[in-house]
Amino acid sequence: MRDVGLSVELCGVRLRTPFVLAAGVLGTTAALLERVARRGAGAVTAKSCSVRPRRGHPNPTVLPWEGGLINAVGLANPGAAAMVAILADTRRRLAPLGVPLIASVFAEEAGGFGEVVRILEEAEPDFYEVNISCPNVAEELGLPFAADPVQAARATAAVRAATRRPVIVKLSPNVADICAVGRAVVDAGADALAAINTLGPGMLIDIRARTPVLANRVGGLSGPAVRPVAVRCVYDLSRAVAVPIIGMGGVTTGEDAVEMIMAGATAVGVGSAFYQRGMGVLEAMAAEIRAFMQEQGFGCVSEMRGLAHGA
Amino acid sequence: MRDVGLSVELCGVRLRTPFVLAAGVLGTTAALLERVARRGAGAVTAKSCSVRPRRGHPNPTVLPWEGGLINAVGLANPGAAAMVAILADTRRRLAPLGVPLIASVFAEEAGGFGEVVRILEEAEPDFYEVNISCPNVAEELGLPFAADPVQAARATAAVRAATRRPVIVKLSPNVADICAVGRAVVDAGADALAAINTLGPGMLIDIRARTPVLANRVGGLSGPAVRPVAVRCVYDLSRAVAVPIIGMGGVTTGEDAVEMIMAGATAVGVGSAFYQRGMGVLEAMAAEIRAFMQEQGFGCVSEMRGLAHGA
Amino acid sequence: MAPSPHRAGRVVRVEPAGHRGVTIVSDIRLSARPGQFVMLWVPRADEKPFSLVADNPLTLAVVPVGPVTGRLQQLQPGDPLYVRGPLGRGFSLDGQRPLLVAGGSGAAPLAFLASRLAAAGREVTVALGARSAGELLLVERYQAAAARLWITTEDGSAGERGLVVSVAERLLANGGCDRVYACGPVPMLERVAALCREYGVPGEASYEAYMRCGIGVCGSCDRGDGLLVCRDGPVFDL
Amino acid sequence: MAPSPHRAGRVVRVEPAGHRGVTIVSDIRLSARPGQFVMLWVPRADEKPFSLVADNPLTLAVVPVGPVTGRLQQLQPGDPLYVRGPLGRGFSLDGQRPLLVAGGSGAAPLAFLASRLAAAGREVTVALGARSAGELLLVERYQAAAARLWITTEDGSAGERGLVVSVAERLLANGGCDRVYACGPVPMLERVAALCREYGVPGEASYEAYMRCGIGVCGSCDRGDGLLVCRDGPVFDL
Ligand SMILES: Cc1cc2nc3c(=O)[nH]c(=O)nc-3n(C[C@H](O)[C@H](O)[C@H](O)COP(=O)(O)OP(=O)(O)OC[C@H]3O[C@@H](n4cnc5c(N)ncnc54)[C@H](O)[C@@H]3O)c2cc1C
Ligand SMILES: Cc1cc2nc3c(=O)[nH]c(=O)nc-3n(C[C@H](O)[C@H](O)[C@H](O)COP(=O)(O)OP(=O)(O)OC[C@H]3O[C@@H](n4cnc5c(N)ncnc54)[C@H](O)[C@@H]3O)c2cc1C
Ligand SMILES: Cc1cc2nc3c(=O)[nH]c(=O)nc-3n(C[C@H](O)[C@H](O)[C@H](O)COP(=O)(O)O)c2cc1C
Ligand SMILES: Cc1cc2nc3c(=O)[nH]c(=O)nc-3n(C[C@H](O)[C@H](O)[C@H](O)COP(=O)(O)O)c2cc1C
Ligand code: FES
Ligand code: FES
Repeated sequence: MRDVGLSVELCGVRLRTPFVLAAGVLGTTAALLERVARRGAGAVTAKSCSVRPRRGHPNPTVLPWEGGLINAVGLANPGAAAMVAILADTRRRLAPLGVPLIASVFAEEAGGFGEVVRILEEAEPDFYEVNISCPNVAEELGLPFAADPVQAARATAAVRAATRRPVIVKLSPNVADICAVGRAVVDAGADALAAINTLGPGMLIDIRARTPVLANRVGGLSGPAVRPVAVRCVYDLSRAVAVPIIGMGGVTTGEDAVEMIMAGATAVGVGSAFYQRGMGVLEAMAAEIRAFMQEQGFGCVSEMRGLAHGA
Repeated sequence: MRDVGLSVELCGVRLRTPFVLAAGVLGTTAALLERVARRGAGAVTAKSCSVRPRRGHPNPTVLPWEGGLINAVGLANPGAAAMVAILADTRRRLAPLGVPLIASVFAEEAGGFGEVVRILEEAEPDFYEVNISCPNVAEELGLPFAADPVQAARATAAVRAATRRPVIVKLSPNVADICAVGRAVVDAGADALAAINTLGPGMLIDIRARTPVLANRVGGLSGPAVRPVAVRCVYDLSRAVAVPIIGMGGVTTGEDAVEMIMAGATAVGVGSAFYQRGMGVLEAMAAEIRAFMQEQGFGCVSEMRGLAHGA
Repeated sequence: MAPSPHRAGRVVRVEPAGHRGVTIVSDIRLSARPGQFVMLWVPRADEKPFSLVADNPLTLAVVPVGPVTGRLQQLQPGDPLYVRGPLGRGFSLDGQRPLLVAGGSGAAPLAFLASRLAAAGREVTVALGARSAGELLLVERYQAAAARLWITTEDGSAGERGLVVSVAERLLANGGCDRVYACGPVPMLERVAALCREYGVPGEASYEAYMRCGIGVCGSCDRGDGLLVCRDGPVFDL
Repeated sequence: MAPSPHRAGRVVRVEPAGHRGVTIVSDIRLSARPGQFVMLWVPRADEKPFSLVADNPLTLAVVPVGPVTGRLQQLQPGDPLYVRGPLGRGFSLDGQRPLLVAGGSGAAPLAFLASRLAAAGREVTVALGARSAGELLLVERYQAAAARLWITTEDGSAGERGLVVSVAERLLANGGCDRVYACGPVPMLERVAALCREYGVPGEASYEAYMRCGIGVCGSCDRGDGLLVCRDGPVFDL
């Protein structure tokens, strides 16, 4: 059998596997980020962080439902200063593994994105991911920046001005035209896109307690239920922009990852699948993707990229 | 045990059960509409129809996936003139059952909605439902009317001017702010809202065939995967507008229906659940809703309406 | 959690079926009842219903009538095949002394039934008809499974000249059959239904209708009485 | 396909547990391993982790330390209860001659383990400690399940004066125990771990950490070494 290679290149940085730990999942500590890196991640993303610490919403904040997860963590994070220490520690742990680190940043107004990046620069992350698409803080902050191309571009430009490192902008599926937002942030300097953040928002009501279950009432959906929407977003974006895309949303198996790649993704984000399949999920997916590539005669991941678009 | 009543009132019309057959599911012939009415529907909706016949998209047009269904039927219908005959036949069959008939209408531009309603008036349906939210004809027609409050209101006004019968407007979840659209169509004369039409759109790619599976490439999602989004839309709309709402999207069990009602729905649409549970689905759901009401001491469906909003 | 609803496989063998049709044997292993069908997907083209001639390995008999069947006609060993199913309600296996009445392309699902019934030790009688010798399908499969095989053609180019229903009537009149299974054009099915009533023998028939979803939601395949051919059928009691 | 992730039930009985705590017996029937926990939801307020004292019917022991535990304290028979679980990895049942070392509110999961092990016919030795008599929990349950029960309090208000770890050390030194199960504050667990190494006896301990999701995704409950208390634990090998 021909040996298959799983490595991919994202903005000139080599990832051992196409799997990227999605922001907000297990990315809270250096030890956890290292553990996920050792278990098969090509890159890991730390929890989104803002200039000041945020407590997030009261519990319940994350719940399983039949389609995956629903969450309204509310961007709990220790603030940028504390995050510098976590990121620096993580970088040290990841260096021997050859796994790059993505710092995810968030701010309450567009200009603030630059401020948090300027603080984090000290930790020298390999990438920044700009989270303009969290649907769980709408009550506090209104519609996410990603709902409006102009706002989205403004946040991107603020980050662009603050760093020379590659900038990934994370988009929301909860818009009528995701390509318009994608084009706007690429024009504003994004080196790559990540799609999608959580869908909805959605709501679960407990009919015996007669009340929404999440303390925040609504939360973003992730996991298998959102996969077809994520695949469509990646497919459409990859025609609309020329930058690489980290495709995510419901990817749970190696074949799901192939679907994302054929839709046009360069790398594949994995979050909720840690719930379904545990810490071994990326290793299992690597085996599945290899089996598929061998069955179909692919030698490397990039041969599959965008195939669903036809010749 | 206290006996529980399942009937509800929608715009002054009594429905024996809160269950409404969703548009586009099994609503193609009078015989099918009668059959669903006999099997427990409170009201039935005929397939969306346009002035001229439409062949719809080539197959595959409807596919099951793990979260429910994905479809891009493309509004196949025999045209308004042929629909008049189907609706009139259906009305005759439904009269002895006491099940009202909803005619669903669709047009390529806002003014056209009035034209199709004027043709259908001859069949005297009990309600009109205005389908401004089909996501499966975007390639042909661009974003649905429901993506824009102004367009949505224009389509509603056209129908309002063409009939004195109650008008339901069906909304799309694929917008950043569904309440803005809801308010606009109520201001334009809608007597009720239906929410939600299919989500997304989404895409399934067959990784061995290396191509999207639906002939239309993308299609709208329905079934269990969309339920939390539908519940959130109904919850938010019921605060934003004063008219009754037919809540739909993923309702599969009697307890799911209760969830919709507690979110604020007056009646509950059921579509994809016919796939999961077959022709007996509404009877099964009626038994489930009754069991819940008895367990919790509810005497009638309206006692549960909106309970999730608190006191 | 596979991205697609279709099972993928490959064509293993293509045999002629009558003058114009083909029997396609694949490497896809299903577990189905005779009378069930699959939706066969031709990527970037269309998806259409086909009865099973065998389930393991999946075998189809295709008569060319248009674009999709025309393309199936051209398949070569090794070509990919995509199917969704098995779908629908199949035949009962209740006939102890079954009579199978197959007209035209209705031969496909009854060939599957014949071999299942024979495997269960039943003595299978088959009346197989077509317009002409060239349109007779799956004759060898019936020969292998049937205890008695009666062939008719309307033009007399093979077997008895006449209609398959006439043979069925004769066999029913002779007695000895306790259940009739039929597949073919609707007028034929109606005549078989009348015979079943006349001779007091229970019958089942497989119907066709225009299908989209194949799973009982789109409403395309109403038989005319509100019954769905894809889900309530394609096999109905006569 | 239930709309909510929580199981709903009602409080059947509330018993005092020590001076300030309560044992809550519900009508919810779970099937769990000792050491597993549930997320208990107080609608419109919060959701927090609690160990099981028994699974069928679900029984919890709660010590008031803040808003949620304070409200649980007030529960009356008939009040509703909402739980998600059982979650996490529980204790093994491998100890043939087990020693259970419970400190403070660590008494809850080990009471469940004690009754499971006793039901399996094992001779259970328990060292149960607290700061004072009023903080001793579930004494009767331990009396019912344990072959030998050693009680310590730091102030000597009940049982022996001293630390539960000292008793554990004595028991290990005497031999006759082939597995240690521990639950209590982290410093206590560290001392028990050291004893296990010293005496060459395998040990398991249940840890606590701040939890949000309870299902291994949010990253709130890193034990400090990248292990998740909610999913890799709460029970870890010592
Ligand atoms: C339950 C069932 C089992 C079938 N089994 C077989 C079989 O074993 N072998 C076989 O050769 N054919 C079978 N058919 C018929 C087969 O589906 C059609 O021949 C095929 O769809 C024609 O497609 P086309 O593109 O070649 O021709 P088209 O030009 O698209 O159509 C030609 C004719 O085929 C029929 N047809 C077309 N589309 C459909 C559709 N979506 N659903 C049903 N009928 C359609 C119509 O009568 C139409 O006039 C079956 C049909 C059904 C409903
Ligand atoms: C696996 C596990 C099992 C537990 N079993 C029991 C039990 O059987 N009985 C019992 O009384 N308590 C148990 N606890 C502790 C219990 O979760 C806390 O007492 C409770 O969350 C306090 O909530 P509060 O609102 O009353 O107080 P708060 O004022 O919110 O907190 C008081 C203290 O409780 C702890 N705590 C608060 N929130 C959490 C949280 N989300 N996760 C973990 N700890 C928290 C912290 O130490 C905090 O300082 C367990 C904790 C864990 C992790
Ligand atoms: C519990 C949880 C917390 C999340 N927190 C963040 C976050 O802080 N920042 C962010 O950009 N995305 C966050 N996300 C979204 C994920 O990164 C990802 O975009 C989404 O979950 C879809 O991928 P999945 O289906 O693989 O989980 C979170 C998702 C979950 C489930
Ligand atoms: C196969 C199919 C066809 C549909 N056709 C229509 C339609 O013609 N008009 C319309 O308003 N909605 C149509 N819908 C949307 C449904 O009416 C409903 O809004 C949606 O499916 C969500 O409900 P469900 O999850 O119960 O199916 C269709 C849905 C399906 C699955
Ligand atoms: S083909 Fe769709 S209902 Fe039968
Ligand atoms: S509580 Fe969320 S990972 Fe453990």
